[in-house]
Amino acid sequence: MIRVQREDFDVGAELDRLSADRGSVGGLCAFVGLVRDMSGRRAISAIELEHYPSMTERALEQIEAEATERWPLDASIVIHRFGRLEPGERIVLVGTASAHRQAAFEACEFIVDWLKTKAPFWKREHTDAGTRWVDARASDSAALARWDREDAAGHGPSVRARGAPKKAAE
Amino acid sequence: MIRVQREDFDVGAELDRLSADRGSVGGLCAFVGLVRDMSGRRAISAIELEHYPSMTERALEQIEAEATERWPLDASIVIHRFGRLEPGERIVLVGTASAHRQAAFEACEFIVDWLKTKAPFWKREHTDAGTRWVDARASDSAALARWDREDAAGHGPSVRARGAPKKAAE
Amino acid sequence: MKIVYFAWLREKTGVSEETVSLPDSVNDVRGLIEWLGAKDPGYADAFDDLAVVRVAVNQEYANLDAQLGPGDEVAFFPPVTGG
Amino acid sequence: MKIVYFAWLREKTGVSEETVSLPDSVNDVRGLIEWLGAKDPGYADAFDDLAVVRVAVNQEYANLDAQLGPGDEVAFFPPVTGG
Repeated sequence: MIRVQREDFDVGAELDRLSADRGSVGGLCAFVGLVRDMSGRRAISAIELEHYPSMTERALEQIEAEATERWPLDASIVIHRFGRLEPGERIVLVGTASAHRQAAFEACEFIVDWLKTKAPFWKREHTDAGTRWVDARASDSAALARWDREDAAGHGPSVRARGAPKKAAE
Repeated sequence: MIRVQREDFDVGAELDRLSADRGSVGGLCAFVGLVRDMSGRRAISAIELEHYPSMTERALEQIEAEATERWPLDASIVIHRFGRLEPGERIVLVGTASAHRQAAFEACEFIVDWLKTKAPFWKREHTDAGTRWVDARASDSAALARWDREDAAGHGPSVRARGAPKKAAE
Repeated sequence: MKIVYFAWLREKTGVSEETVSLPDSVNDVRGLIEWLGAKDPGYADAFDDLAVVRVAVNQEYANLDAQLGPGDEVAFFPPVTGG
Repeated sequence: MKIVYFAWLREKTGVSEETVSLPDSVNDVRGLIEWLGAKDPGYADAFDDLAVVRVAVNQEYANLDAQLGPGDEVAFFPPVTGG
């Protein structure tokens, strides 16, 4: 499930829905992104999130489908807000449900890394020094690159893409 | 914060508390463990979780302190239930709050891996074939071993312990 | 063809959305950028450093060599900063 | 000394908690296990495979060589399965 909306969301209710009537779910992983109150040494009064509506939903659906293909997920949710948000407000929720906790963790982090580098949203910060568009961070691209598939080498997609030891738990 | 209790907990409210009045928090990661409805091909009617009260709280406090030392966390919460639980019920919540999403993810997964292999809880499953103590899984010990420190080799504790590429995001 | 601009590309061009008829000589993204830059200094400024410009054609990421046709929607925007 | 047992170790010994006075010859966990096993077949059965027995002394994980004194609390339990 994906949603792109101005309104806030209820994290507890959204996570409950992921496992409701799905008795095979053993673990949920969730990430909630929040507006921070500082940008360097400047206090942030608000941010504005602009997006590209006709591309956003399509892009989020693609990434959710890719996560579902790569990990054994029972359910997932991605909610991303746009518009004006103040410090402490929720920006994004990613939730994943699986029989296996490591699949839930990996898929959740994969979706978040992907959102940070591919989802067509742009943040503008308002501080007492004026407004500025937030620059993309090279570290976000590096984080996404961790997930590059190594199918050509015959490795499984999930644990190996992470570089974790082969003995790691499911 | 740690809590060991019979009662259920409110995931949304607990996560809200992690970021309340902490404007530096940019991301929360949470894991919720649930009772599954099947054990192999047997339907589970309930589980019972026994624990060692005087050791449990001390052990959870130690692991939370270790996570806080290894990752830049603003706050964390570990809630573990005991007693009789039915399929779909929540067993455990681990939540971590940080300025940096990767710290939140890693610390959360570290605590969960640790809980699975070190926290003194024991599960007994009730199915129509009777009751049995759940066996520990070797994969859980392997998952915890991923986090072994490599201080002696001069590597930083977090990203390298994971085996992730050195360029990975903070 | 429809063109949309976001974030500081929208501000530099002064346009959020426009419909243009391409000359026959323009048939890929690179050609479109050159043609737009020649029209107006605001566009030339927006496209000054292509390392920080991302392109989508029909809502999918595309590169400078992507072929364009009259019914396409082309989007120009900076590297994304959501999440 | 106080000894506590959990999960199937509690069921096999039939005891959840007991207070014992150790003979002088018993001064570590290994010695305690041998002494308990000699007392009763239920204990011998519980300690039959030490690979699946975990030990804590004063609420901290310990190994078979851990030294014991009269005021200690020793816990025996299987590998944990919480979380």
